[in-house]
Amino acid sequence: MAIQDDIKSAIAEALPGLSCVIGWGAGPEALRAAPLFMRDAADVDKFTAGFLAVNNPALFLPSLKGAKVGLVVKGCDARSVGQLVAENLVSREAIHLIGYPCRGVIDMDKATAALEGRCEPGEVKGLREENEDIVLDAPGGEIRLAKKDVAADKCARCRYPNAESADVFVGEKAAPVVERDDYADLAAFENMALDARKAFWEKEMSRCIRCYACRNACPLCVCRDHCVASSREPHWLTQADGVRDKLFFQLIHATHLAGRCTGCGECERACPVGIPLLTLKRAFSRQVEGLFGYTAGIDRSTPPLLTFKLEEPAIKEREW
Amino acid sequence: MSGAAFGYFPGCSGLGTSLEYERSTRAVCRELGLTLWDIPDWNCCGSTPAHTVDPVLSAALSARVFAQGARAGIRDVLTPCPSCLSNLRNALEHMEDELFAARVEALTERPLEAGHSVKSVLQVIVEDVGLDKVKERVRRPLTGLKTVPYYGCLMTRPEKIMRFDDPENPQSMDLLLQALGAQVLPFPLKVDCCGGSLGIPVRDSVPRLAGRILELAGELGADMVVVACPLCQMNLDLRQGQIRTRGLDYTIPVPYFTQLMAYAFGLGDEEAAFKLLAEDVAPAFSCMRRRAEEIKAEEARVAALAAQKAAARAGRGAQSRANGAAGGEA
Amino acid sequence: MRIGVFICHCGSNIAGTVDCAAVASKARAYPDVAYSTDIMYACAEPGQDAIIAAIKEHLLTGVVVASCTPRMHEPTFRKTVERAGLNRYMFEMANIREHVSWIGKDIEANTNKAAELVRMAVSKLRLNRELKPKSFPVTKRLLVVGGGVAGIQAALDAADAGLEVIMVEKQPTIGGKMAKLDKTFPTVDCSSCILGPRMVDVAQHPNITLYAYSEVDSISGYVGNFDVKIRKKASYVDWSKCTGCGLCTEKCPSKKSYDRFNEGVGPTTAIIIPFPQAIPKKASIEREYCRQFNTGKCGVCAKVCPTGAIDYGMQDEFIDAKVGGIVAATGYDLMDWTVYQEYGGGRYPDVVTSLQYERMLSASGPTGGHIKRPSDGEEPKDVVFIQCVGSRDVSVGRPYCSGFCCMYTAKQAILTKDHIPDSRSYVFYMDIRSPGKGYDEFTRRVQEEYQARYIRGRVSMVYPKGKKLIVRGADTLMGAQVEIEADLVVLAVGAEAAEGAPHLAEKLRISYDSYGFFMEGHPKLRPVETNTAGVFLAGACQGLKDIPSSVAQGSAAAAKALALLSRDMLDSDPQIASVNLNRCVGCRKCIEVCPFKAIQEIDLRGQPKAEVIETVCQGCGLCNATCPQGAIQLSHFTDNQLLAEVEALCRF
Amino acid sequence: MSVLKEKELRVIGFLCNWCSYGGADTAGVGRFAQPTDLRIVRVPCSGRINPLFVLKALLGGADGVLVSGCHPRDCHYAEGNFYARRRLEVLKGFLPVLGIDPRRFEYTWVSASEGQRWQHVVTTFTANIHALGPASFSPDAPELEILNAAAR
Repeated sequence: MAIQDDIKSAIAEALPGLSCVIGWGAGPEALRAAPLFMRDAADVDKFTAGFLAVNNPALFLPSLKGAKVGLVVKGCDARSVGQLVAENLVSREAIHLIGYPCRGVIDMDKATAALEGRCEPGEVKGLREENEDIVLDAPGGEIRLAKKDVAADKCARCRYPNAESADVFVGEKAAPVVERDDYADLAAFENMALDARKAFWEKEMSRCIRCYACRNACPLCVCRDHCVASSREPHWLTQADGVRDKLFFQLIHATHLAGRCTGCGECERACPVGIPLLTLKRAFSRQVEGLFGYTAGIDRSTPPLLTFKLEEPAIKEREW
Repeated sequence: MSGAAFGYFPGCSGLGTSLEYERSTRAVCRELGLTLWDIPDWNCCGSTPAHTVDPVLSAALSARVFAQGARAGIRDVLTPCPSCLSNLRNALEHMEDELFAARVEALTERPLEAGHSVKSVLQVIVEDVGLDKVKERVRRPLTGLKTVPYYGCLMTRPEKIMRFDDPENPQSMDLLLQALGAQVLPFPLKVDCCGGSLGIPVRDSVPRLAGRILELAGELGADMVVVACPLCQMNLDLRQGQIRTRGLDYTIPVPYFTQLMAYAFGLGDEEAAFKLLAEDVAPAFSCMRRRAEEIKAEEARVAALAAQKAAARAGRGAQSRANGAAGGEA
Repeated sequence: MRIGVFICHCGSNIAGTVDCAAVASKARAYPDVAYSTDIMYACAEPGQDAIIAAIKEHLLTGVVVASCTPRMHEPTFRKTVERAGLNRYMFEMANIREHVSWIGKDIEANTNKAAELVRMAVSKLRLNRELKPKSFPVTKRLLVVGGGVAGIQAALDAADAGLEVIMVEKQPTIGGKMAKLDKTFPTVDCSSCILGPRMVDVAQHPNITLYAYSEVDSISGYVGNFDVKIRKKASYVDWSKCTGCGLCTEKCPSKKSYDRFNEGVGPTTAIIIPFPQAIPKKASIEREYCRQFNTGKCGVCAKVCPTGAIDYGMQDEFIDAKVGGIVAATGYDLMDWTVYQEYGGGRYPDVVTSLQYERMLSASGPTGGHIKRPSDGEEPKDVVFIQCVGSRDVSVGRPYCSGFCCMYTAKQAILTKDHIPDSRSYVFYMDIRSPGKGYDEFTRRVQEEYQARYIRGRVSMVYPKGKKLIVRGADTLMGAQVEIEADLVVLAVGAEAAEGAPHLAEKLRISYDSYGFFMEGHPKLRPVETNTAGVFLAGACQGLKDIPSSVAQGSAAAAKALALLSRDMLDSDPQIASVNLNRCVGCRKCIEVCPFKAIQEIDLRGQPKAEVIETVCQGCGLCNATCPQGAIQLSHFTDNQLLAEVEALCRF
Repeated sequence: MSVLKEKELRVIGFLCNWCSYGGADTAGVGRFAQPTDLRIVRVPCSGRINPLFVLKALLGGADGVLVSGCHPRDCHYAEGNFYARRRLEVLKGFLPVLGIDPRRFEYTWVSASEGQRWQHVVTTFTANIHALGPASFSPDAPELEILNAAAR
């Protein structure tokens, strides 16, 4: 793949000035890539981009403060970086961004479902991309799948496929999939009656095992070891194994991300029991975009909940 | 708002004492493109005789008017009479109270749906049609006519029922008369009481109260007192003889604003219907014409003077230019 | 923890609709409650003594009093528990009077609600920590905003006591409304004779710095250390050179300016000295009337000024000042009475306001003290006074009584008779409100000695007829309509808070009511204090009042300011934010939102952390609500304390 | 601890100390009768209110939550209510996704002088909550355990 080689050259070129460059390399299975920390030319050889480049490398930034690092980023990854920069959580000068046009990434749940009855995902030996399809090297022969059928949901509403803020951009820019996010998924969810929505969350959250993988995968969860989930001062949550505390943790997470979440979907992807966590975060994002016209990770202004206007044209206060 | 249509409620006086208001209103509305549909089988609005003794009965009478309108597909009602307007409005207002509405509907035996409205002819002409449109229609401007507008007590009050113009110092008729070309004198008693229907039980009240209005109008030098209410008109016009016996020493005609509109629009005598007034308008109109001549003459004089001056300036300019040229040559 | 609970009866104020004994008995079951009782008056001496005794007897470590609002007696009870040896913050109040007994009569519901409020207070108290105040130095300087009689009194009293005072006055002269008055009631002594010397005192006092024709531009800081920015408006006359000779005002060719000081009674020049006794006696140019500014051609004043003081290029100037306390004394203005179309709405020249009439009566006024009709300059014989024009009138949105109009109208009726002995005065009134020393006697004298005809009723209409004004009103005592042919009509126009008062309130961070009057700390017990520490009120800005009351409040405000600023150090409120450095990740969000710049970033072993500047923090808790990991907590209102209150109320 | 059965619903108020708590006091001093449902948590400033307190209350069984602060521009701390306005407005629009009727949460501004307005706000809000009825949001309530068991 020519573009892959171009990215590799860009990494190799930048590497001398950087402590490392984070990208993607081979994972435990052929369908799963893993984050790759590249420090020398041998590491760079292991780099792969493309449909399997799922992980958001921005996740590692806050813990790598102090040394200049390089990141290979998709459009959505770059938004996370942008938001971290806007909040002064990382310094833009300490980051070297290598962008490339992203044409979607895989959703393993969908892939697993697509392979149902044909083979286990772990049995796939290799994958190659052919335009709008992926071709899998499976035990029973090649399996061809349309990318759009197995791509992550977020890719279908991608407004920013290219890392616009990249220091180096490799390849031709991809066209946005949509011009604006209409939050049709939320609207569909809200077709359910209020009581049904409640019941939905009660049922979904009952599966939660409080592993906090959602939190740990979130590039904007910067509290890390100081998360209120495990704090007594303040004591927002008990350790009781009840739906209420589990749901409340998700509300804390979503509230802390209000006006900040870039919708990268890592929380939902990381959830081992498949709770649709991004829905909660997108409900906040819809509010913030509607009220303040703010798109997290794109706008360079102060995040809207950390500032105010004397007159708020979009807020219609209720008359009493 | 041309081409608008209203249900028309003439009120009892429209068929009797204020025929001239009725006729001129219809004519003027037609000229301004307002369609009037008569409310079929209308009845008394419930004013004075009913509302002084039984508010429910009074509202029921009004409610029946709206219900009759509704049957003919009419929701927006227009009436020339401020007293009818007041009572119709009050009925709608009071019927927002469910208990009251139930009592009314027990009498009318039919429920009144929401969404009815009623406005005065004056309000519709000034606010909906607009004075620009009125000005366009003027064929015979009332230049030289000195008028005082008299609104009466009900046209703008109580403020929260009538919701029209300033309650104490209304301007709509002033502006309307100006649009017709008339001169409008500031009239402090424009919303004073004329005696209203009190003239029946307390005979003396009308000559005293109406007299005060006419007296001030005369002192200000008005040719006419222009009115918008049939009862006011009757008190000021029909009873002027009575008032004169108590010291008023002149006569003054009291037309409706619609009559002056009809005249200014160049409509016929039948439609302006000045003949139906008690006090003759002819002297006032001849005053107007004389003054109009004077105004015209004065304007001509001023124009001539201005032209003369301009010519002189031009002459001087030419001369000085000539001088300058001459100097240059020298 | 051993908690004592005291349920106050407040006489029958609480006990009338709350079963206090039942609440006390329920409270015994709450966690950590070691003692619970009901008590007749908790705030009275026996009540406080009983609390102290119980603390000692039952070894209590925390106290809950359920009584009135903490805005009233929290300081009282904090002192009580302190006297018993507890830290003053080991105390909570449950408001079972204003929020329970006074707003409903259902004893069952009230008792249940009171018990729940006590439970909330106990839940919170269990998490209270001992807090100790820090002290900080005080700037011993007072700012007085407004140079009317109340402000003058406050400034002089404070300055006489040795305090430095800065006075800021919006107009080019101090003196306020009182300087416009001819005489004062009920003594009918000359207003400028009693005010004038006090104005001079302000100008000459070594401790007072006067900024006239100036406004407060911004205020930051807090009690003891306010930073004030004063805008000195451009007067286009260099006051350091102006001697107040008045030559410029004589020669100024624009003679059609609105005369602000004289309420528009007669015109004035574009360059003015408001009145002969003005302090400071300096000229200023009203730009909108000045030919130099409007046409670029004139310059007469600059030519004639013997000291070369005129400066057409002058700009607004800003002065920064540090003060420890602030007295607001911004007074009142008359409402816009032209909404009264029935009185002509301003169309009839011979209908004037009471303040315009004062200027006509004044010997130094534009008519030289001769009462003249504005229309034709003739002397009126029949003068009608209409009271409550914009007072006690819901229809124009002014339901309150302006308070002083009855009295000044009586005074004006007396002065009318003095000026024109063959005149007749008529006063239309609603009620005569004259509660004051010698006041009612005064209103009686005007009727009996001066034959003013008092007519109890409202005026429905004023209209011109020939040279006369017809005043038509009701005489409700006679049950008849009256009509009076007047030569002049004087309206006792209702007063409202001075223009711009709400803006100043926002700068001072004090509350104001819907008419712009500033809110006092407590209507009975803290009438000149506000809920913002270090800000005091004097005069009509707090609510309409006459001269003696304004002067009394001026002195009272000065006394309060002196009590505050007599101390070298002030205790800071320890209910402020603090950072748990272990939990802080240095994200700077708290620094971003803090309205007081009270949080700074520090470096802790190479890690950025937040730190609260204790003397600057005001304790709003915005940072606490902003910090995602709860690393910054507002003492006494921590997350855990508020969560405890919420949980006390939750069903699950 | 609970509200009076059949009579009251669980209504929790968060009020800033300087304006709205004072307004509620003013209403009390004026003896303006109000429903008894509301329980008030006093906070220094509406800016102190973390939206999570509101969510905690709603998840904890509150049928309605009312927040009231100083009118915009009148904040005792200059800016707190400006932040509160944004955060609470964002929260209000978030509630429906959880299945919580957004009318169960309101925020408003009442000054210390507005006793009558406070009475109006409390009366209206409480009436609205009674019209909505008890909140059915009760995760971990016994019947839900059954529901969850069924779902499993």
